[in-house]
Amino acid sequence: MTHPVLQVEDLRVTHPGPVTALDGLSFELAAGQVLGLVGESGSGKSAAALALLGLHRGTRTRVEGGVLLHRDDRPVLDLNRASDAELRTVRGPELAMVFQEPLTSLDPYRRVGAQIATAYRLHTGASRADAKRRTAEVLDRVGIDPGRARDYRHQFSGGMRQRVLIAMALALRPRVLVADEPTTALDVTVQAQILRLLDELREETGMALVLVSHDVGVVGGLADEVVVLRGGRAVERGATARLLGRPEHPYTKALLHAVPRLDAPLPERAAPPADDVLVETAGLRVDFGSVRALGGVDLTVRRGETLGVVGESGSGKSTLGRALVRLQDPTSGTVRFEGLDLASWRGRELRRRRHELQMVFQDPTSSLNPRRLIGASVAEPLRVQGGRDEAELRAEAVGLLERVGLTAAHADRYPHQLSGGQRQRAAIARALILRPKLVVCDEPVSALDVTTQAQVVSLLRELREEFELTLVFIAHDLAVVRSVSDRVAVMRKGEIVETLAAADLTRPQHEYTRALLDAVPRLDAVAAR
Amino acid sequence: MIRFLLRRLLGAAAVLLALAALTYLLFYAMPGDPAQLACGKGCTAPQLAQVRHALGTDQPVVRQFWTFLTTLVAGHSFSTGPSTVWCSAPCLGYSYQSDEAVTQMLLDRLPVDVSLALGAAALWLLLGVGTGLYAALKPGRWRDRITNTVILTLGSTPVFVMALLLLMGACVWLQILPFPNYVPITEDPAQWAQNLLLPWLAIALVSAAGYTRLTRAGVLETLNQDHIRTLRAYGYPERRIVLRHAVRGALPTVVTVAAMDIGLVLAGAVFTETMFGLPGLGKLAVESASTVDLPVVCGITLLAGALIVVANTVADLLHAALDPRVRI
Amino acid sequence: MDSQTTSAGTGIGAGGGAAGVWSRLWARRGGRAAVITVGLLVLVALTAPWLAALEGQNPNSFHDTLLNSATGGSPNGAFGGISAQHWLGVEPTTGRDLFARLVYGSRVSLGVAVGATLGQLLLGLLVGLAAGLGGRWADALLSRVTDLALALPTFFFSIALLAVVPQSFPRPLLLGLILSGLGWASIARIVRAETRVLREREYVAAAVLTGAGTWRIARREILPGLVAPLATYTAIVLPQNMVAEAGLSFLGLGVRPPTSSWGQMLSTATTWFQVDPTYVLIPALTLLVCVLAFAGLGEALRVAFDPKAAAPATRRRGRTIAVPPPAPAQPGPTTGEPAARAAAAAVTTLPHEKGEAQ
Amino acid sequence: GAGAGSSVSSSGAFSAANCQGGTLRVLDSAKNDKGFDPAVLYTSGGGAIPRLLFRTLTTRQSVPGANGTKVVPDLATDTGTPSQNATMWTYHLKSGLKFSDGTPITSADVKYGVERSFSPQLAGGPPYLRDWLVGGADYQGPYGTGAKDLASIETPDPSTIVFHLRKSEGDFPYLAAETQFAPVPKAKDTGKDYNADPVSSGPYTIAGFTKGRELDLVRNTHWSRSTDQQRLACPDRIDISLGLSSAVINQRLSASVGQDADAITTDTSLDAPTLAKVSADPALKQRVVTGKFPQIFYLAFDLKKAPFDNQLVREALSYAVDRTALVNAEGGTQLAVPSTTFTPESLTAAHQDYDYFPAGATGNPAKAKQLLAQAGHPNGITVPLAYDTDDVNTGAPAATALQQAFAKAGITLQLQPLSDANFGSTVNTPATQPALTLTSWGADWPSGGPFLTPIFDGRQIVSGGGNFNLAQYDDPAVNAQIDKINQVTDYAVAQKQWAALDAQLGKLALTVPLYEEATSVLYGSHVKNAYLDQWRGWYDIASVSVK
Ligand SMILES: Nc1ncnc2c1ncn2[C@@H]1O[C@H](COP(=O)(O)OP(=O)(O)OP(=O)(O)O)[C@@H](O)[C@H]1O
Ligand SMILES: Nc1ncnc2c1ncn2[C@@H]1O[C@H](COP(=O)(O)OP(=O)(O)OP(=O)(O)O)[C@@H](O)[C@H]1O
Ligand SMILES: [Mg+2]
Ligand SMILES: [Mg+2]
Repeated sequence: MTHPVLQVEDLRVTHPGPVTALDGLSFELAAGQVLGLVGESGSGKSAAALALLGLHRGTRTRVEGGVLLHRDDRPVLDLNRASDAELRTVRGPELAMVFQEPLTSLDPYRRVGAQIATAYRLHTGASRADAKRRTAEVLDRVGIDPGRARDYRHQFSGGMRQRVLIAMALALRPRVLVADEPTTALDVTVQAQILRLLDELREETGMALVLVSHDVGVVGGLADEVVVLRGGRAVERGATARLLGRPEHPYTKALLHAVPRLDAPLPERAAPPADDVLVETAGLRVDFGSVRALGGVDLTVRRGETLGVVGESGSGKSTLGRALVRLQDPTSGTVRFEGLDLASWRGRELRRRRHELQMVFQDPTSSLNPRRLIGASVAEPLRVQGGRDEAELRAEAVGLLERVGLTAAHADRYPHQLSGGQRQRAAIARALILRPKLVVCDEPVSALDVTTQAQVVSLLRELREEFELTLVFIAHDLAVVRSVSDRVAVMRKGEIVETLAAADLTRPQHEYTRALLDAVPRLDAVAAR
Repeated sequence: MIRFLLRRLLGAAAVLLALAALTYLLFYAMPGDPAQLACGKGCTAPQLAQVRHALGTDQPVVRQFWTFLTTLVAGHSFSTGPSTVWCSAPCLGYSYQSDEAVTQMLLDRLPVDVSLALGAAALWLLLGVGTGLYAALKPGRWRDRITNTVILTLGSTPVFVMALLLLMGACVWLQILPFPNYVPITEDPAQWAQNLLLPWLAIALVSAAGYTRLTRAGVLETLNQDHIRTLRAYGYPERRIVLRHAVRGALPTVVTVAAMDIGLVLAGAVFTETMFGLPGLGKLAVESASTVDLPVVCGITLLAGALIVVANTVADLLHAALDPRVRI
Repeated sequence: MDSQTTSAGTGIGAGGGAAGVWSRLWARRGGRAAVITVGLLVLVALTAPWLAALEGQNPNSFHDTLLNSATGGSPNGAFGGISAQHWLGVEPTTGRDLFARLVYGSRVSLGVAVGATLGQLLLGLLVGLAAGLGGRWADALLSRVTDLALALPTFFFSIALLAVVPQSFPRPLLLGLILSGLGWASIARIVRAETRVLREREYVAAAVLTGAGTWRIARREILPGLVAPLATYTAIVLPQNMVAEAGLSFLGLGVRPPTSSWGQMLSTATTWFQVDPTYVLIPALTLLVCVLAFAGLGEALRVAFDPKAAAPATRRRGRTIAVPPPAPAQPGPTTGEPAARAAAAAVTTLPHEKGEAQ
Repeated sequence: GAGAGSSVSSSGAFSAANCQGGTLRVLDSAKNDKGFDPAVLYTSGGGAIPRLLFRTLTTRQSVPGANGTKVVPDLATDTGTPSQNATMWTYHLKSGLKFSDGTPITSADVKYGVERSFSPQLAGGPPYLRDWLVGGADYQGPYGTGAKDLASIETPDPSTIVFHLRKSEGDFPYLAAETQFAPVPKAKDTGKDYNADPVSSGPYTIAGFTKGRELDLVRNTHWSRSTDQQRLACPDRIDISLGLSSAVINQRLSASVGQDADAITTDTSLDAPTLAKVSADPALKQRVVTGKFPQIFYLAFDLKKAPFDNQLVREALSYAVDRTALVNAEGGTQLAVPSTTFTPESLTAAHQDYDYFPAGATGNPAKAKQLLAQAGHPNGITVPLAYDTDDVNTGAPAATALQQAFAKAGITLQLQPLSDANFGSTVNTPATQPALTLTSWGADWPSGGPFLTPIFDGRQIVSGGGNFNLAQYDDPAVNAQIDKINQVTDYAVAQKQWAALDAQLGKLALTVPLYEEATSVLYGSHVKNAYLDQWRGWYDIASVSVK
């Protein structure tokens, strides 16, 4: 083992409240080493990451413990006690950070090249020309055409923005790079590229890497050592292979268990009859101005089945889902529901039958009116139907809330007083209260932690039987889709490239599907490393 | 860009046409009779009829409006008594009160408002953005509160009270400035500035409050954004972050609003003009409204409307120029 | 479960927890001070006759004996004739009691300001909602109408309108109508922009799926989301409307005599500044306190309606929307000078979804 | 006149012989955006600024004190020679008179000047000419094809002009002082545009004029003191700032800093606040002059409308009036003087004191109540009161003062404010005239004739607008009496008879006289020979000096 570059001793972070976000984290990091920090949402990962660069300073958050920067095997600076000026000199050249939000972490008003160049000049005092040269160099290194240095952030895709941020760090050759969920917002294929890039850079420059993620798979692929955080405490820590292969702490075990796997055995389920078609689309096309979101989709959904839809971001999954429930009028083509063209529903008939088609949305925060009590939101569809008094409304709403695993007390809370998983349960309850025939779930679990995700997925499985639902389950996570679906449709650029039985997903016909599969990080492979 | 401008131009033309019609209708409904006013104290009925005919107000309103419009785009000939003169497009007719060509009257007064608007805008931006930044550097502290209160106090003072206080202070008590008397910049730039100083201050002091808020809010909001955290993570000094980067986030709104505000002052700052005796559009507007001087009233409405529309368009263009995310 | 005790829970959810807002408002020192001040002002307006009776005066009686007729009719005695009978002194040239005029004047000033603001809100809300939720054509048409209203030289129009309408028409009502009729456009713009953002929210889509009609969605889903920005905006335009009334009074277009309003008092007082400073200070300070109180209330409301203001904003994945140009706000129609516009525009920069064009 | 004693400026010795030089500044609130067309101007005695540009057949005598009400010759050699019954007036022009462009002034120019005032394009002047001159009622002025000249004005030779009137008018010399009698050279007439740059016959000519903003006058080199006894024309230049706010004018005059030391105003009297300030400052008091323009503020009844058809009701209102409150509302005793007579005291010769319905200083509500009861209104009455909102004098302060006083007598006044633009057209048209109006009447010249005739002559009632006989009072006996006095050409005799007529009409309570206005004006500290004349109650700029 080489000298440590960073030594963290009993780090504690307390937010005003007081909320103890991090309750004693210690580790040492040597050059070229990768430390993985995993844990569920709210476990204190970001609190720790920010503390490593002293970024809590100036806020009302209190940081205790030591973050010691080493040079030549000697601690030279305690970031927690350094002056503002000292802190500024190490931020960038010694310690750099890549944030979770590539969408917003770049300045919208300045050209990306200028942003890299300024950061570089700030610490090196290089000339404009030198800075420009260096900018081109690092952009090229992360795989972005240096000619695009004059573009603004909104002209880049999410993955490219993340690369720009990495390039910015790279320009200064930091000794430690802290990456706080660098791939959460990205597609699997892009995620794989970024992870590969980080690994290459580590090898090239010998920098140490702190990789923060909620996704055990992501961390596992790269880290030498993993720390599992829960409620601000490190519950388990160890070499990656050991920790993933033989977890000791029950929480780590639960966490690993909840991770959906592509090779998990599928539950036995009788396939619904192929001739009982509930919904059928023909040549479904949707254009948004010049953007073609859907380019002629032919799809059938059988009564009682669960159809999974996967694809990368922007492939048209949501648009398809919305068209199926008539939230989106097709530019051309038809959607037939029980043999009837949806477009023919008008006025009164539309209002009357609308509730047979329901949708559960991706973002539980946005799908519940933040200014209305959960109970009222769940009862709202009933209220629209009319004919029930307040007591009946409440009784039905509470009944359904209890069915999805909430309690009557939750009915009297606002959405922000619930956790993400609870909100999603409430949203499911609302979708089901009118006993729909078709429910489209648009990434219902993407925003949730693996453990919560597992709970919600199993809830959906149960409800499907009980309510005799036909489900269209949209997700970008292949493993999740596979675990609930009977059949899976793979989408790309507004078209369905193939539809196969869930069991056959691991044996795809189409190369795109194969590429998708390859990009998914595998826990088993890591554990075997 | 070109398409945007073209569309804007078309829209503006429609808006102005509607505006003119509205003004015409409004003043047609007004009980005052321009002929009676022109005719004077001892005017008899037959005389009144003659004056009405001479002014053209004996025609039905639609006809009058049509004449107004055709005159505007094609010009018109007017009788002065012994002879007739040709008023070429864009002709807004002749004032009932002063018999001057309205176009000329407006052109005479516009420089006053242009002077007023530009100087005042420079001052209020300086003051507003300055105090906004000052407050944003240490939000929630006493200096933030005090700045806020002072600026709000100034901002809630009616302009005419502010003007009076400035006049009393500078010209009566301290006697450091003579009473303002508008001098065109073409005659004497120094005098021009000296005489406009108080009016500028009056508008600027009252208007700065909005910009203080806007700047402060914009800067604070930007400071909460992720990209600022990136700057911190790269060791940018805090001052530099606020003064160079966070300001950038407040800038588009500030500039946009300023452009529209300038349009408003250009269209006539009634109180400032009245209090300081500045011969601008606002004063003319009030006076012509009280004497039912229809051609002048319509002329000013159109000009003011046009100025506001132009200002709004400029504001949009500026916003697009300052925020790379907006495309037009 | 006892449905009696709990039915309130599932009750009308659209209101958005007035109690919560109230407690958050009350919790902050600034908010409490603003609420108390505004409350007092309203109380004064409501109890004006009793307050005047308490002093023993009425707002319209002349008191010639308190004036010095040889010196322009200025009040006898120091500080504008302040005495045990006349708590704030008397008006020069008439001897009318200033305290009585001030408290009676609050009815007009607050009444006009509140009425005008409500009118503006109502009109702006209707037009903005219709444009924001309506189809392409409705939106285009209403947006053009809004543009027209924005291009009106409003001040000028209010002068003209005040001259057109017969004098028998109640003046405060007319002032309120005119101010609201000319000031709704910026609200409409804000509402439209905000509505466009809100209608993309998934809970609106969920409401559509229940079969709810447009009107119901506007009322139950969109409107609660508009409350916060509108409350803030209200706190800004309300004082502006008050100052506007003062401005119109300054030009002799305000309330009719013998009615008093703060604007009327201020405008007649300005010329007396050197001789009788108390006469000017009384309405000026009252107006100031009022404006500051409403501004404070606005700020407090903004925080109160946004319980998560301090917490980090929730992130959203995926498609984003184009940044709309900021809705231009307008000053109270009668300020003539910009003042309010910038302040109002601040509202439009309230935190809400700021995405960007891809 | 109360102000006569202090009506002369006291700032140092003044000598008419060497008062020439310097620049006089004038600060006016008027905008003069109608410019200076002698046909359109409606001035009393030639006005302030117009008198510097236009000479007329006669003019007012420029002296302080009561003699200021005298009419004297200007262009003419005398004030006019009447025919036996004053229906024909003959004038002879002085010799050596020239326009500012050097051309001689002839009687044809005077005739043309009068004629063009008949043209509808140049409406706005006083109505007397149209009424008095033979054929005036139908004459349309000299413009347009087929226009004729007015036959009732004869110019037998270039220096003689004869006016033929359709009835006796002993006051004709006073009318001849109006700007309509200023000469206009036909060749230079530009009709409506003439107002911006008229050809001067007076001591100054326009050097620069921006309507609404400023007017600069310089000497007219073709004018000479030798033909003009009434104008001293001391300053070399006169710079007039227009359209200033009256508060600012008073501030500047009282500060008198820099160029403002050479400043006067021709239209802004002290307001109450400034007066209060002046009272406390002896140095300022030195620079105040006072005077009066004969003008009466009064309540006008429409006798055709109930309840004012009943004299008892009119008397009740006369008793209920609180003149002290009114005077205070106008700014105190220095700015207003109570009056119980229609012809005010300042109209000295035509004034006769009377007080038929003594209200005392603050009104007699008991008596008023009693009269109302007698008239069948034991519970009081409710009547509307129209007033002009834009008129600082007859505006809201006076109306509210009346409202308060009348309330004590059980008379409820419903205030009916009218903007300036509407006031004239509403009140002076019988069809729209309110039953009760707060208004004023000022003399076009200092004589009982123009004071009483338009108000009480039954033949002056016009139905289509421009009616000033608001009472709509038409008594043939009174009409005959008016005709008789008009034939008298001896000023003193005529005035006595007018005064008697006023006293006789006063008994009928056709109006409630309220107060007359006093003028107090400030002038800059360098200004000399500033006095207010008795004709108009204002400075004569032509005699002011800054040297
Ligand atoms: N500004 C703050 N004020 C109060 N509490 C906070 C604040 N920021 C975070 N917290 C709380 O601190 C705890 C740790 O938060 P942190 O952001 O570090 O979690 P995380 O592990 O990064 O979660 P995620 O995966 O959602 O990003 C959480 O309970 C969170 O609610
Ligand atoms: N309202 C809209 N206006 C314009 N373009 C749109 C709109 N909605 C979707 N698009 C575009 O249509 C395409 C498909 O979008 P859609 O939301 O259906 O993708 P998705 O597969 O659901 O992606 P994600 O995984 O990011 O949710 C994208 O390019 C998107 O930018
Ligand atoms: Mg985090
Ligand atoms: Mg989607």
